[in-house]
Amino acid sequence: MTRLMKYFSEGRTSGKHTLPFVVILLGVTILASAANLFLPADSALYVSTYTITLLGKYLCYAMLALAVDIIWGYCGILSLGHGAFFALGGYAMGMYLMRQIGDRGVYGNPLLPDFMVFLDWKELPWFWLGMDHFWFAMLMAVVVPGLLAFVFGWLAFRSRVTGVYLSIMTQALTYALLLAFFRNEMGFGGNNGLTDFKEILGFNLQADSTRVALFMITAILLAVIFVVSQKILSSRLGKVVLAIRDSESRSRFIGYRTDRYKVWLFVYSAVIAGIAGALYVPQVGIINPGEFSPINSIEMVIWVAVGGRGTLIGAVIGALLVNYAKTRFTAIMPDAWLFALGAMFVLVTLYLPKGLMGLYGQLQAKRKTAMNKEPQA
Amino acid sequence: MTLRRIPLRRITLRHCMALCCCLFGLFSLPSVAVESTSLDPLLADLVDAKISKMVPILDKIEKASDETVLPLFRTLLNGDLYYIKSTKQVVGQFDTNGETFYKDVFTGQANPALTKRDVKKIRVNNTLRGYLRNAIARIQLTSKKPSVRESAVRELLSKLDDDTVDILESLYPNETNKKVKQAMGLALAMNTASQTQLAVSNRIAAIDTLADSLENDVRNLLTTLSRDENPAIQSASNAALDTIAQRANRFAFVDQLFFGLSLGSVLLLASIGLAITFGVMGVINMAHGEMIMLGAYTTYVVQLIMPNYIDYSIWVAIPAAFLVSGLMGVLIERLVIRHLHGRPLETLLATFGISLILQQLVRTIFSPLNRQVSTPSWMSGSWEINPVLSLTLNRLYILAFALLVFIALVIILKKTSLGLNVRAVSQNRNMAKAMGVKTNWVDAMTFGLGSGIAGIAGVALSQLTNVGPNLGQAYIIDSFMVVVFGGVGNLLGTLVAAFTLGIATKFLEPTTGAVLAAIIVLVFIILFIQKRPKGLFPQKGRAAE
Amino acid sequence: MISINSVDQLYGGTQILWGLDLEIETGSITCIMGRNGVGKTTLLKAIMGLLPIKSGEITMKGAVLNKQSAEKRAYAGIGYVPQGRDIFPMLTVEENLRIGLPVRGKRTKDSPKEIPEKIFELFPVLKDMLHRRGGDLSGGQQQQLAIGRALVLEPSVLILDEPNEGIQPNIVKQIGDVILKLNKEEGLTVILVEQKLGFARRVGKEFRLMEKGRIVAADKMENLNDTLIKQYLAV
Amino acid sequence: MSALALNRLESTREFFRRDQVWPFLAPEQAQVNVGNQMILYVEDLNLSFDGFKALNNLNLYINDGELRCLIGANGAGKTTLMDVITGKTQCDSGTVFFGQNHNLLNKDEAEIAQLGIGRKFQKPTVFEEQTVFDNLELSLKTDKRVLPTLFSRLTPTQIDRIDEVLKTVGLAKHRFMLAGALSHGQKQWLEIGMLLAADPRLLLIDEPVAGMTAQETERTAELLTSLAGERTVIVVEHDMEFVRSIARTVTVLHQGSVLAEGTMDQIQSNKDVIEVYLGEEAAEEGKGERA
Amino acid sequence: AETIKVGVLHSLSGTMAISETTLKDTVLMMVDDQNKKGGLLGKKLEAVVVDPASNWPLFAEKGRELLTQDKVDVIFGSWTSVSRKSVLPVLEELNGLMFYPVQYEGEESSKNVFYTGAAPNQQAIPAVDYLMNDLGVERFVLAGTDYVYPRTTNKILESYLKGKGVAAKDIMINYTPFGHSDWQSIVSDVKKFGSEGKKTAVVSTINGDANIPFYKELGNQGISAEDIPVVAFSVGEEELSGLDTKPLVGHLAAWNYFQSVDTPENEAFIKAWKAYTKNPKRVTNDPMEATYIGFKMWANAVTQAGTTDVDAVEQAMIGQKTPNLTGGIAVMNKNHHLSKPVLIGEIQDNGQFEVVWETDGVVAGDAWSDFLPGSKDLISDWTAPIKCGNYNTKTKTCSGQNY
Ligand SMILES: Nc1ncnc2c1ncn2[C@@H]1O[C@H](COP(=O)(O)OP(=O)(O)OP(=O)(O)O)[C@@H](O)[C@H]1O
Ligand SMILES: Nc1ncnc2c1ncn2[C@@H]1O[C@H](COP(=O)(O)OP(=O)(O)OP(=O)(O)O)[C@@H](O)[C@H]1O
Ligand SMILES: NC(N)=O
Ligand SMILES: [Mg+2]
Ligand SMILES: [Mg+2]
Repeated sequence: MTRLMKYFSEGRTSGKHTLPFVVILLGVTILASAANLFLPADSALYVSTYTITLLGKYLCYAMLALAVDIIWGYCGILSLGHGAFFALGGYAMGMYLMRQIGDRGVYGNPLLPDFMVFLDWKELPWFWLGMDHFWFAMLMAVVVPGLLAFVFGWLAFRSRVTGVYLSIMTQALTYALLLAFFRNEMGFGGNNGLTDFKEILGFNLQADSTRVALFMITAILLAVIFVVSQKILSSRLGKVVLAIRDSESRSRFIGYRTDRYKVWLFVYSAVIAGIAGALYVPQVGIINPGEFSPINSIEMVIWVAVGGRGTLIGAVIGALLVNYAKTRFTAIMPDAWLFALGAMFVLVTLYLPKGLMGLYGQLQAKRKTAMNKEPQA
Repeated sequence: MTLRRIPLRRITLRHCMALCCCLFGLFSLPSVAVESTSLDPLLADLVDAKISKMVPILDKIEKASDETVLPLFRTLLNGDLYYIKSTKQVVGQFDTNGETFYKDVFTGQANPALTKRDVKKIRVNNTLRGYLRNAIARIQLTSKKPSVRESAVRELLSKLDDDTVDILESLYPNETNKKVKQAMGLALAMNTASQTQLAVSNRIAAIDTLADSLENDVRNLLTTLSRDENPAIQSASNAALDTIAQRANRFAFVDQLFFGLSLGSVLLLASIGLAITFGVMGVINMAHGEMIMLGAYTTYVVQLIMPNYIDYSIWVAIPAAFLVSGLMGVLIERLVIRHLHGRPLETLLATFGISLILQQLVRTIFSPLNRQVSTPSWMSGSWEINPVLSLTLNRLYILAFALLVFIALVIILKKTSLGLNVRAVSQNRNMAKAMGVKTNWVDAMTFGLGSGIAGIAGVALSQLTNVGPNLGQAYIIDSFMVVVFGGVGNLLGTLVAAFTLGIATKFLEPTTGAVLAAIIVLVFIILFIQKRPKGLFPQKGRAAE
Repeated sequence: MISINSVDQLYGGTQILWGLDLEIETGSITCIMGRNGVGKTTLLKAIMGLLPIKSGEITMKGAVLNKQSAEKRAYAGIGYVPQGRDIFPMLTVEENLRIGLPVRGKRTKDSPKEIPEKIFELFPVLKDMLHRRGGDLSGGQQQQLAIGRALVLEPSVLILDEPNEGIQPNIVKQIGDVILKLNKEEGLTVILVEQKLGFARRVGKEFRLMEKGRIVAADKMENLNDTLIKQYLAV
Repeated sequence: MSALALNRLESTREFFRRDQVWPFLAPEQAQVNVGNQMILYVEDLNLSFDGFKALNNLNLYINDGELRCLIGANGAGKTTLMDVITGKTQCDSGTVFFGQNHNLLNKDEAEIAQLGIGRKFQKPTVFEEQTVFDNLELSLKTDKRVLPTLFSRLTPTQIDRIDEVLKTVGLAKHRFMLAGALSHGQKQWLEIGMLLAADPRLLLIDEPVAGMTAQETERTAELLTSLAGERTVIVVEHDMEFVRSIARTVTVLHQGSVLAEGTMDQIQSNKDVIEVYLGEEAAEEGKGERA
Repeated sequence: AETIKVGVLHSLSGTMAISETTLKDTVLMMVDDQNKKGGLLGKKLEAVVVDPASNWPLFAEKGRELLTQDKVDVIFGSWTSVSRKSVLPVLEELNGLMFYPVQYEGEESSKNVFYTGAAPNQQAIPAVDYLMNDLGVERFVLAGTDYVYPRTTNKILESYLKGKGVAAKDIMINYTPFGHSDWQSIVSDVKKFGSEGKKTAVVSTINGDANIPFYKELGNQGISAEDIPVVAFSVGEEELSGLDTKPLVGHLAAWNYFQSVDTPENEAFIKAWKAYTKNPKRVTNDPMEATYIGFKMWANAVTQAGTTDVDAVEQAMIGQKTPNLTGGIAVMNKNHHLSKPVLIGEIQDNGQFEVVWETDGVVAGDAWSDFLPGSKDLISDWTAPIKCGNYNTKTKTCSGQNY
């Protein structure tokens, strides 16, 4: 029985990484923020606003990677369209920020965003109504991706669309949205998207303090989502999800309505992606249809694979690492960074089949066996 | 202004032979000794004239001579007419085997002493080109070749000025060739119909005969006539227009169908290699597009190597592209994919990395700019079935080519042991080994085959679109869509899916526009997959679960 | 024919076979028995070359097989009927059988293009199902297909891992007869893993008992007594 | 976690225990009407695959608490029948009722499983990437809807139950092993264990003793016999010895319909059965042993 | 700092690399050249190149990186409007300075950006004037890629054409997705539209990769320039270098620069470029000239201001004059747009353009179109007393300024 309890306290899906992760994440966040706000710019420890914004962006990507990992790593649903949920969340936030511009737009129109003025639109389309209220917009940032995920998932999982069929359909979904959002008629600013934001909840988006606050909020939400997801996945529901990944039909034969599990997990994941998108937009300052591009969605999957799918921490690490590498590579070797990135993907797949976390696991196992052996010898 | 056809581009099968002979004759066998001296002052004027003042001079030249002036007009039309700076004498510039040299336009006598420095180009613009075409046509009305005469008449339909009509009237009674006579009749009928001073009954009779024609010029004329003061003319014209519209619509449908088939053939070519690497082997091959790209670049390199044999370059490019992409495929398989057996999702990651590397590789080697791939002359132009229906030759060839590749592939997979072995390996690698299947070899060959076919697709695509580092990215999504829509692992499914999507898109486009059509097709696929979760041709049975 | 000398084998970190020795005589029918999970299947896979061994040596007619791939071993004359059938589910029955034809061609030198008729004589149901997908067959039919497929190879050594699983009684009997007949007429060497004593007794000439990855008893089949059975086969 | 938080969690959990908080939302008890002593009605079942009749006007009635053996030649349609009963395969025509009130043909696999019909597959299927323990936990008879599953927690009784099952199937030592690493026979046992943990009303067991040693076969026989009575068991097996040791009524399928039904002795002397299935010898053997 | 840093913000990978890599090289060449002349203010210039990888948000991030990490004094960058829109808030926040060298839809004027490419009135409007006046075109097909630049340009043109008495049914508008590659039906539609009796032309705002298949299809369906001329705003020498232009001879493009223009400045520039790229076949194009002009003006302005301080340079920029490569003098106006000549060229079989028409003098770039209802009353003037990019001449107010 004690062994059993031990198993439950440190079992496979249990959150032994959770506490260190949350501590490190929040610790780094607070330190970086303080360094940015309170240290003089010429101090050696000063963290520039550029870095803060960059970190904030990485954390959004980490959140997005979590979303992808939850359904891919744990439930085996490879979504090649998660960028769509991310972008929809982003658009909701973008619409709110756009409305906040008010009459400070280039045409000085108090009601209409600039792009509508120059397309000669006379009134706000219905789907823009209410987006000037922060909470309503934030609600939309989770409801719209969630609803899309629900409808899509409900259709697809109920019809038992699985495997590559599902993956390619998610890709088709995001691709269709990409084309649609490019159209000026859609009322989302076409290719230029939404940009030139001024303030959020009355705080100047340009101000360092606002940027730091956004960064901290992102970190906190990431921590919360991480912990909640960890809890969900280590509950029995998490086991069912793994069972579905293993053998969906067997799960049905022991009485689980797998389609419902998949739908809800998909919705959950889409909502996380939506939140990530909503946090991303004020920090990078623009949202446009490019975020729907299928390549983006594929990249997300790759972050997760690099970090190690099926572990939440792996997804986060993968997202941070790949994006950091991208930032560095594009600056160090602008002409050749794709070689480096491509090679990194290939090498990780070949030599780290379970991603970086798999490597960590192997090292752990080695250390354990080494430790176990010593006393015997 | 209406649409005229350009003789060179208008290759009806009938005309093709005749034209070739004609051109051959013009450039290499100047059979007529020309009294060019009479033209010399005019030519001197021409050399000095500003572009906007050239038409009257050309007019004089045309009047002052006969068929013998054709080479001059042609050379000018092609922008190859130069004059020697010192003497103001005109010469034609010719390119043979990459070398430029100059010939007397009339005698064809080469003038090896001239270099680029000695000559200056006589400029032409669109107005002038339009004029030249008509002039050439007028001259050709008396050509010995009936086919040349016919196209000359048709060329002139839109420019029926009094002069032309006079010439036609004088030529008409003596014309012996039925087709030419018909064309001339048409022109004269058009003239009759538009002459307001003629008797209404004559005009109506003329209009009635026009109803048989699909020529644009005729329709333009009828449209004008349908606004004629005389109600009888109006209704006759409208009736004629209706008849024409009905026929034209039928052809428009065929046209659209052809567009659909053509788009389908492109999709088929792009996805067929993937149907093997992904569909049969189960490798989520994100580098598939780059295999296509390599094929296209191979075409470019082949043309670079043999710039004087563009017409034959394709025949070298096809096997070369197959080899280049195929070998690259084998290399990738041996170095990477081989280690990922049983981990299909990881192949996505690795091949994505490979695709980035390959893209950057061509960017580094060939620059990020698009490369120019020329179309062989036998592939350019279109096959004009009638004035409203013409099929572009390159698309026609590509359609046939796609089907050929497909059939060849089916035969390879059905008739050799490779097809059976690869399926066995993909279903149970270990057991296949235990049955003596050389799995390593099979893997390499299959991946090589799929990649090689992608390379061949690249050759075809180089004829239609840009050859640049992004070429592959443009097709990868479509390719996956086609394979999945057709049903993974089913070649026939890929074929049907490609053509279905192609035709659907092309029938939607006119009403919805290209963007919405693309969206609608995507949504359709998503919904369709709900109905048939395993594509058009699903793998059925217990084992498929 | 085949000799196995102190073979060790591991799955990840756990060792399954421990210095296992086994000698298979040409023309023998050796029946390997043991409880679930003692490593019988593992042993057979190692012989077939589907699992790498950590140490030790496997030789066939004196030639060392260790480094040879499974397909080479198939060409060398080993036929394998795996536990769980492992037929190719999306191939038709005919295609399942055809897979082995190239090997057969090499081995019999008469390069037959057709599936030998005797397979259908043995398992007539396969003829009826020729164009059905392997995966659609019933369990027993699949098992018959798996045996037939191995026989196409014209092997000199036939490895059978619980070949009667899920097969109807009259065909079980028939399979026994076939094994005996091939052994007698063509000198086929047979390695058989079998749990059902009746069948093992009827067909096997030798027995080997396994426990925890080792051979713990070996003798002629007549000498398989209740003590041994109690000791090594009972739960 | 602090006591407060634990408290919170506890009360949240309490809140979501629908059976108590919202009684009207409590899962509908899968009442099976077993009037007529009959638990499974299979009538006029037809199913063909591309023209091949896998099931042909099949009629089968199973009494509540019965242990029924289903035998028949390879390809007779036994597994297919189970596929139809458990909702895996759609039939062309016919009716299948569980008790008098549950029409199984318009239910999906999960609903059928929740009604209390458990199945063991011919080829053992377990969750390979989960531990033996988790495999069993997942199979427990619990509320299997999404939210209850999310907030459910292993109770000590459930742990004991799993332990018990582990012991019964002899996998106690392998509790934390990944199921994928089990040998074939062990997987068979695990699957039987999963069936036990689910505590179903009707068990459909396809070839349970394939790959088992004689002694294990015996144990399985005992196990199945002990299950019958409270539960209804349908077993498909080709091992005649095993069938003989458990069977009361035996049904023989042939080419998709019932060829014979009766006691083991009747079956063994049935000419048709001998011809298409048993073979002279097996029949003789069996009789001999009995005699 | 001991050097003056010049940031280069052009995509070197992704879909826009095709166009933008050239501009990166142009800037590098100019920097080299300037350094050979001894740099500026006695300091060497140092180029800092980053790759925003055709990813729009990355333009903002990389822009911030250039300004805050690398502390560059000026940025040359962007091609697509969306990338400019993305980096714009960063420029305004950090008071950076950017030169944008590509023709665009207008409707913008930022204190921190100098627009050296053409505004619609420097390209589109003269082009349709030419079509109507010189070629007698009466029907127009406005074909474009489905995004803001074509949409806006077409809106402007539509309103302009209608003002000139062109009936709605004589205007056909068609949009296609980015990278559209199957032009069969559209070209065939154009052909039909063009064969209804009136002289027709296509005004193409088709962008980037889609052009090559478009022109190939035109050639194959036998639409010659005399039948239906196509005048393009996004097709230059660079794009043509990926094409066999023989079937396209006579189609048109409107730009402020063509490589073929015969002036000593241009000859020198081309020579330098070919030498710099070590490729005798490399071509030059309009955005390169725009980069060239921008760079020259910036260098002059820095010299004049004696500092690289953005505010000082910004003011010094206004009124800067630099010879165009095509002759004449480019002037930087108060609205941060240039006055430049407009040229129309016909495609030649050697991949070059032959100028067939040009404006008499230079045309001043208009930040706010006179043909859009929203911007009719707006002007931009960065000199005192207005000092505003969006100044409403009716209400006398200045809106939407972030500096
Ligand atoms: N893929 C694997 N990974 C890890 N361990 C494995 C794997 N396959 C088998 N094992 C372990 O190896 C041991 C031997 O397995 P094997 O399949 O050889 O047994 P067996 O003797 O054939 O049993 P059975 O009679 O049940 O078929 C078992 O204890 C099993 O747990
Ligand atoms: N999806 C399918 N497609 C085609 N044929 C099928 C399919 N499923 C089953 N069959 C056929 O139906 C018949 C009945 O199969 P089933 O598996 O029910 O037999 P079984 O009685 O269980 O035999 P066994 O004792 O060998 O397991 C077999 O001949 C099989 O080939
Ligand atoms: N500004 C442009 N061409 O996008
Ligand atoms: Mg075994
Ligand atoms: Mg069965």
